[in-house]
Amino acid sequence: ACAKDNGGTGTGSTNNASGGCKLADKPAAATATSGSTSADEKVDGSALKVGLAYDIGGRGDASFNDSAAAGLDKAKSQLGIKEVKELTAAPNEAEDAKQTRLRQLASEGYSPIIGVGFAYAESLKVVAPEFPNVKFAIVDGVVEGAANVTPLVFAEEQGSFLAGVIAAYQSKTCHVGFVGGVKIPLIGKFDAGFEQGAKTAAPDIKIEKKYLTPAGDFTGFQDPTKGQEAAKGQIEAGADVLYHAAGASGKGVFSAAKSANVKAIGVDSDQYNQATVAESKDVIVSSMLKRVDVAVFDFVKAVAKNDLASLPKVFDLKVDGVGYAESGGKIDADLKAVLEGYKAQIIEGKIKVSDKPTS
Amino acid sequence: MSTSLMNPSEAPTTVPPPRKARRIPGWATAMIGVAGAVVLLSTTSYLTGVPQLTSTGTIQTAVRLALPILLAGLGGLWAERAGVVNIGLEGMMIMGTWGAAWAGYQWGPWAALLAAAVFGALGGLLHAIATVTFGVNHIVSGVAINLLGAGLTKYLSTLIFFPLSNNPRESPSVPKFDTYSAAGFSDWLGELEAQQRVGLSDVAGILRGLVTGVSPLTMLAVALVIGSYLVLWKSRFGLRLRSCGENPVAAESLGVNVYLYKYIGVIGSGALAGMGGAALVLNPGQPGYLEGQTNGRGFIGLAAMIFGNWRPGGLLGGAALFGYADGLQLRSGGKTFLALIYGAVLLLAVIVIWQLVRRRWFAAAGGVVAAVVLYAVYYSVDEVPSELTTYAPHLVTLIVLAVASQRLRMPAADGVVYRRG
Amino acid sequence: MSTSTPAATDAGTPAVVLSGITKRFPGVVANSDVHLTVRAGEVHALCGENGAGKSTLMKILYGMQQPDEGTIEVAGSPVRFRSPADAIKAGIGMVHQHFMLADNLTVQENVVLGAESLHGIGGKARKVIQELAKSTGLTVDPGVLVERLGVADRQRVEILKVLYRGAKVIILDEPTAVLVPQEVDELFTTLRAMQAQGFTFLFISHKLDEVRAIADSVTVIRRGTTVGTADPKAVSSRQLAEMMVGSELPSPETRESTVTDRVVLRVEDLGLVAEEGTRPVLDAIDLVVRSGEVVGIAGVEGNGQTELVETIMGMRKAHHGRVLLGDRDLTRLGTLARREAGIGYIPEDRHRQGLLLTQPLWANRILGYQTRTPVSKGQWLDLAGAKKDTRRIVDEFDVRTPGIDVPAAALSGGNQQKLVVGRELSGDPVLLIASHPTRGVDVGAQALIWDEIKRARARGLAVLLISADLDELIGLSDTIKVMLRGRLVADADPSTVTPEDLGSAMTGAGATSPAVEAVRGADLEGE
Amino acid sequence: MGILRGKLLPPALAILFSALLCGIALVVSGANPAEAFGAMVSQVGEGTTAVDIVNSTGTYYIAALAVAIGFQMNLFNIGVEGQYRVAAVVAAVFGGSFALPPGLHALAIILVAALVGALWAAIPAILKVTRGVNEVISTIMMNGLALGLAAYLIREDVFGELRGNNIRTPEIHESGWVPGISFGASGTVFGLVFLAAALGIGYWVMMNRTRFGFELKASGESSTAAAAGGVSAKKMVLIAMLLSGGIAGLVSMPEILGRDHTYNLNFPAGIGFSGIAIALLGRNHPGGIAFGALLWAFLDKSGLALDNVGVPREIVTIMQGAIVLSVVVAYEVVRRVELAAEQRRVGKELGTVAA
Ligand SMILES: Nc1ncnc2c1ncn2[C@@H]1O[C@H](COP(=O)(O)OP(=O)(O)OP(=O)(O)O)[C@@H](O)[C@H]1O
Ligand SMILES: Nc1ncnc2c1ncn2[C@@H]1O[C@H](COP(=O)(O)OP(=O)(O)OP(=O)(O)O)[C@@H](O)[C@H]1O
Ligand SMILES: [Mg+2]
Ligand SMILES: [Mg+2]
Repeated sequence: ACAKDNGGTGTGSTNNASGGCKLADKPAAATATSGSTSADEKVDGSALKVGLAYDIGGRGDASFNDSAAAGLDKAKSQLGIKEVKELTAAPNEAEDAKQTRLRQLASEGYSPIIGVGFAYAESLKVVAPEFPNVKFAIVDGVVEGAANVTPLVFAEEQGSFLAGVIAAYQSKTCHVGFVGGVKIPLIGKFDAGFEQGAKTAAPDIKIEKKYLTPAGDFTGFQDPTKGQEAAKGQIEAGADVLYHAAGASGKGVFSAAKSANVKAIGVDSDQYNQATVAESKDVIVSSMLKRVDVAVFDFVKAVAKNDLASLPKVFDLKVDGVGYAESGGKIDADLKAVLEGYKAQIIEGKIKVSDKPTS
Repeated sequence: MSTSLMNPSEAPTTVPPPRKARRIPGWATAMIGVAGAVVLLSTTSYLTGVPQLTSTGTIQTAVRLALPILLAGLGGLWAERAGVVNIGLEGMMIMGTWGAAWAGYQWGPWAALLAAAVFGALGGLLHAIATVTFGVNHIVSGVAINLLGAGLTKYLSTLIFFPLSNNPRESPSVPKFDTYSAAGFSDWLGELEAQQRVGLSDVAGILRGLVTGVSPLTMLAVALVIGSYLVLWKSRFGLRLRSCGENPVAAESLGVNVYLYKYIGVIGSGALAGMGGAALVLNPGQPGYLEGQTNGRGFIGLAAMIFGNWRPGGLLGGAALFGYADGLQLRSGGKTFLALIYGAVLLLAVIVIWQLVRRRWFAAAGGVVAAVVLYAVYYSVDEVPSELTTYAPHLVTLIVLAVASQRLRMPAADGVVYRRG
Repeated sequence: MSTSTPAATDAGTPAVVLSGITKRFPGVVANSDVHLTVRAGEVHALCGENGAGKSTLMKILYGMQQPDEGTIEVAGSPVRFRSPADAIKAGIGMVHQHFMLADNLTVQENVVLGAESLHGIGGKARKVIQELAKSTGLTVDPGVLVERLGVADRQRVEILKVLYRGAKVIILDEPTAVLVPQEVDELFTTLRAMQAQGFTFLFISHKLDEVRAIADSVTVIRRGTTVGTADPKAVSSRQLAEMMVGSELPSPETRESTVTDRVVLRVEDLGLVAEEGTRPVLDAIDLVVRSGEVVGIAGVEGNGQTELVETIMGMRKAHHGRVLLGDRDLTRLGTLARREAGIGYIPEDRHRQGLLLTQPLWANRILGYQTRTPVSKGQWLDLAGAKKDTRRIVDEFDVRTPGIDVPAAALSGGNQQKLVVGRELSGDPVLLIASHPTRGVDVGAQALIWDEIKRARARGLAVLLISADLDELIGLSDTIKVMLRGRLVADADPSTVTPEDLGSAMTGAGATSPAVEAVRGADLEGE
Repeated sequence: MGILRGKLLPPALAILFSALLCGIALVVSGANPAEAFGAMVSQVGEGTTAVDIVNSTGTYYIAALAVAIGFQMNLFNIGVEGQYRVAAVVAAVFGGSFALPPGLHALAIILVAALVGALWAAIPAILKVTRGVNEVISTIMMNGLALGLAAYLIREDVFGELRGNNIRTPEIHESGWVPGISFGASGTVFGLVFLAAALGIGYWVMMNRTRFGFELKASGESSTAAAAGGVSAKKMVLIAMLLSGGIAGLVSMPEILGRDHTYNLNFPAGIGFSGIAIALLGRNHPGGIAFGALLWAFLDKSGLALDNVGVPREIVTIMQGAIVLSVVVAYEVVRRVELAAEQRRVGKELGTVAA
């Protein structure tokens, strides 16, 4: 007879067999070194006109564009900025469309202007010199030889390292998985950090890896179906904690984790609280945070203070540019201590996290 | 593009090819083919030690991935059997995804399915108006519909979904169908699969994949394949519809309203493609509508239909092959792909022996060379680069077509603009 | 048989009355004020030259086209047919001049299509078809695909379609055009038997002897209007012909022989296989055409004539054998090279093979001659040259056209054919391959084309003529060869042979006349 | 004026109709169409938009020509998309691996691109003529494979190099760059836009004045008539597909040699599909295609201005689809009317139209 399936009794139920990883020695507990970059000084930015050029997806993508938007919103409310303008890139658009977007903002008198996404690097290289008095910034990218472009880059590998540690501690099968959206260098940093973190915490751990599409085919960030199937494959191979860096495809990863009753780690923002994946929220144990909002806010503030030099070179663990989310309460005090311990070691430089995946 | 001037009813000027009567009926050939594929896969799986080739999970993945392609392909079938080439499947599918999300988040999955069919059918209607009433070149109209479908849904999403989901490219999440399993049978198969017995476990794995976690949509799609066969080949309506694709002038002369049947075929085509879109939206992994989520599956559906020789059974095979190859590469990547190469070597070996029996020395030699090359690849490489395995389904489709294309036969008046009188 | 007894309807009520029918197409008035009365139970013949408007009139009666003016009455009551379905309901059936069959559907599917409500599409329909098939002489299984049937069987399927729908009035549009005389006789036997059962026939033909043999009355149409109705027994063929054309009939007769002994075309042991492992389409063809000679090939359509021509032209690749033009071996050359070597080619289907319909006339002049003056220079086209030479053809061959820039599709069939003939005689050919050179063209054009072929032959041109029109074949040819199942099975002497003799040989019924001489080793009785 | 009516009226009507359609859509969604269209038109004068339109027209034009060559003989080359991508990667790798004298280097890169495009197109062409594989499917599949191959070639361990978060082929040496025409702050027109124009002229000459063009057209109009006229359909398929692929290979040359000097992850996708629509819009005629490409580029670039007035930019895609569809419907209607008129004229002149 045909029986209705109720979620959570899939292949996952067999995974509880073994008792987890043999863990490496826990790091020494950290002394509280909270990155106190934001001492509450009053800065007035009401004279600034801030322009934001988003990458594909724009405001509302529940991912890093949204994170940038959050930074902007914070700047609006805290720095008193009145005039902002936000423009968004279209999928598959030509290079000159990005240039036009930037130029449009610059010639309308916006400054600072932030290009969200490394895709703006080439365009800024052209446009920034045309407007030497405008202050530009680029998220996730570096523009060589343009003095008026501030790079806002992140140490995704450091945050991912902690995600790897979480995965290793949460796995019962000592087997975890990583699903990358598109095989580009940026996603490689997540991959590399995750692997190093997991291996550091549990040297014997097994790691599954899958990129949905190769470099140049950006549909890998847009295909939850593929994300789901790749995740299911990893779960069937034995992985019971999955970390994704796959944009919208990550929703498929969560759903696969949910139906097999295994755990998942989100990316970029605190996905536990994200409306679009609310159905799967109970399997999301944490998220690797990439604080684009912090970077955007700090940059705008620095411009307002006219003190760009104060910005960090890299938004890393030290400045809370990356981190991990604790919503949902799946990270207990023990694990938190461990994570803080590793975090301290990374900040102190005792652990150097590689940004290139091994394979 | 002046084919419309040709008279398809021209008396035949060549000797009718005196073909041998077909001794084996189509369904039997299909069964033999399926059995052969199973044997090949289980042998490969045994020899290479890669159980994923026939695991339950792989088969389930294949089913899920094949579903939208299958439905789009069925859409293609209905249009082309009525004589209208439908390259606009992708656009109709996109319309379907939007419709499914729009109705789905409000009224649930069945409404989603219905709305997807309606939205797809609207695309079909437009295609029918252009191609049947105005006699526009079918390809031109299809390309335009792909553009329109993409533009319209983007525009509508910005208007309607943005306020709800805060994202102009995404809908709120849509409730999904429950899935069903043949409870006892499935568990028994599971035990069998776990015993790792050669052959038996493979068959069990495949069967289990087919009867476990089945969504009503999958059942519906299978029913639609069978239904399409029955309707198109065993009913009066189907006979009339197919006659419009074979010789519309003759059909009209017998009182068949060719325009009407073409309209029905193309609108039905759109509805099926729209349901293919719904299959994407209602896939458990999908939150709902997502811009760009069809990702060329409409085109793949068209390919599956041509692959399947404009027949529902063949199209099922084409969609299954694509879904299987895609699922395999997604789930297990390069190593499994190597196992497939090994399987290809085995297949070639069988073909070579067959050619030798038939004394086709040249073909046999070609087979040997290909087998040796593939084996060399298998032997020398540890893992195929993921850049290349991602498109394994495309490669497999291309190769199979290169081998089998000459047996394909499309409806005689397919793509020919028909004008009454 | 001469006294028809209307059985079905009341005596005196005509089965069909067409009055004042007018139908205009852009540029042509196909029918203009046509009046036609068909008595119930008779065989009513409709005669007229090509393009007279016969088919159009019948399509109107069958609901496929709507008249611009005029009325139709069936069995005494006025009707308006919006589609064939209406006509079928009124008991009218039509067998079309061009077969209306879907090759990829079975016989049964073709028959029941559109009439499924009668007996469904399954076993019951099958039984009915088998029952009816007997009366038409069709013996094949209803489950086979139509593409496997020969011409005569296809015709039977067409009649079967009409019978299946229970038509009482049956239109036969040139049913004999593709049949050999023996098959025509069989058809007539069938018709008479059916007439006795009360069927009424409208029978279209150009062939006056056939009309006189089968019809109870005949109506002649000329240039779209009815010239008059006559009793075919009471008028002579000659009178009929004059009614049709308005003047005396032209004849393809050639007077004196111009045959020389210089061999132009030599075909040796030519063979062609369509599909691996099947019976050859062409088998051991040996053929010689000399300068100044017309060699005619007779054969029922589908016996390999098309393939023979296309193989000689290089459009199909011979399996074995050689083709020589003069001393030159053409076997390995492509079509273009063979044309350059001096072959002119009038293809059997001018629309499909002879013309680029949407292109202007001058572009059609280039087709097949794109490598030669005056239409090209090396890799470049010579548009001025092409236009000039097209004007010459238009003048010399009396192509009626407003100019050379109109698309070929705008011309009538006869004028299109004159353009093709003119083109193919322009490149100084030594050999002309003419497939059905006057098929479907009107009498005037026909006479002109015959004249041109005769003139060229007198200049020493070798001609290979394929035609289904046995009168044309006998009239023009110096030698006739009969083709059957891909082989040349018999020779005939055009000065003595009759169409009936040829017909026997073409169907493999055996050589019954001394004028037809079986080729050595050939088995006329068939396989 | 016959030409005017037959060839220019339909597209004009179609554009008007599409604008009307989109205007209605805008009104329904509460936007002001006049403002939207006004913003689009005035955008042309802003910044580098005018120059961008010209550059983009050139790129689209090449893509559409590639498609049109196939269409001339009823070949449907969906594979332009893959052909230009593969050609771009290989040409960029080739150009970046050594330096040649200026001019020569650029020429060599362009030739390599054309060659690679042609080779990539050769696969479906050969499959079609030898195995009868429908080119629609095979080119769709080849597009997928092209993405894979391109991704493989720019792997760091193959030919690629890392630049920040981007990955790209080694930069082409300056000798391989093609300088453009600078308009100062208004941007720089790519030098290779002239290549596009030259290709258009070459295409016109080929189609209208050469034997090959005639054979191509004949084969497309009626393969049976062409065969009887000595044109081998298989040969034409092969050549047309190679030519189409060769031209497709040039699609990204203006951008790569004129601006980017490398193939990187930002490589634009979808130009091949736009090319199909543009070729259809221009009815395979070089003049028509130029017009279509210009229109397409205008809609694309000016569409950026819609963001400024708060109108969803997607309205532009709707407009593009609507234009293609209504253009062909308009042409079809006009064609029928004209054919009937032509037949009537012929009939009248010959006097066959009796009273
Ligand atoms: N659909 C059409 N459109 C335009 N002209 C047509 C159409 N059908 C027929 N005609 C023209 O009408 C005239 C009569 O054609 P019809 O087919 O009735 O002649 P017919 O007497 O049957 O000739 P045939 O002996 O060749 O069969 C011809 O000049 C033909 O070209
Ligand atoms: N779709 C179109 N849009 C705009 N202009 C067009 C279009 N089609 C043609 N034209 C222009 O109309 C004029 C005449 O075109 P026409 O097609 O008659 O040229 P042609 O020399 O006959 O070329 P071809 O034989 O290739 O069609 C040309 O100047 C052309 O640029
Ligand atoms: Mg007729
Ligand atoms: Mg023209």
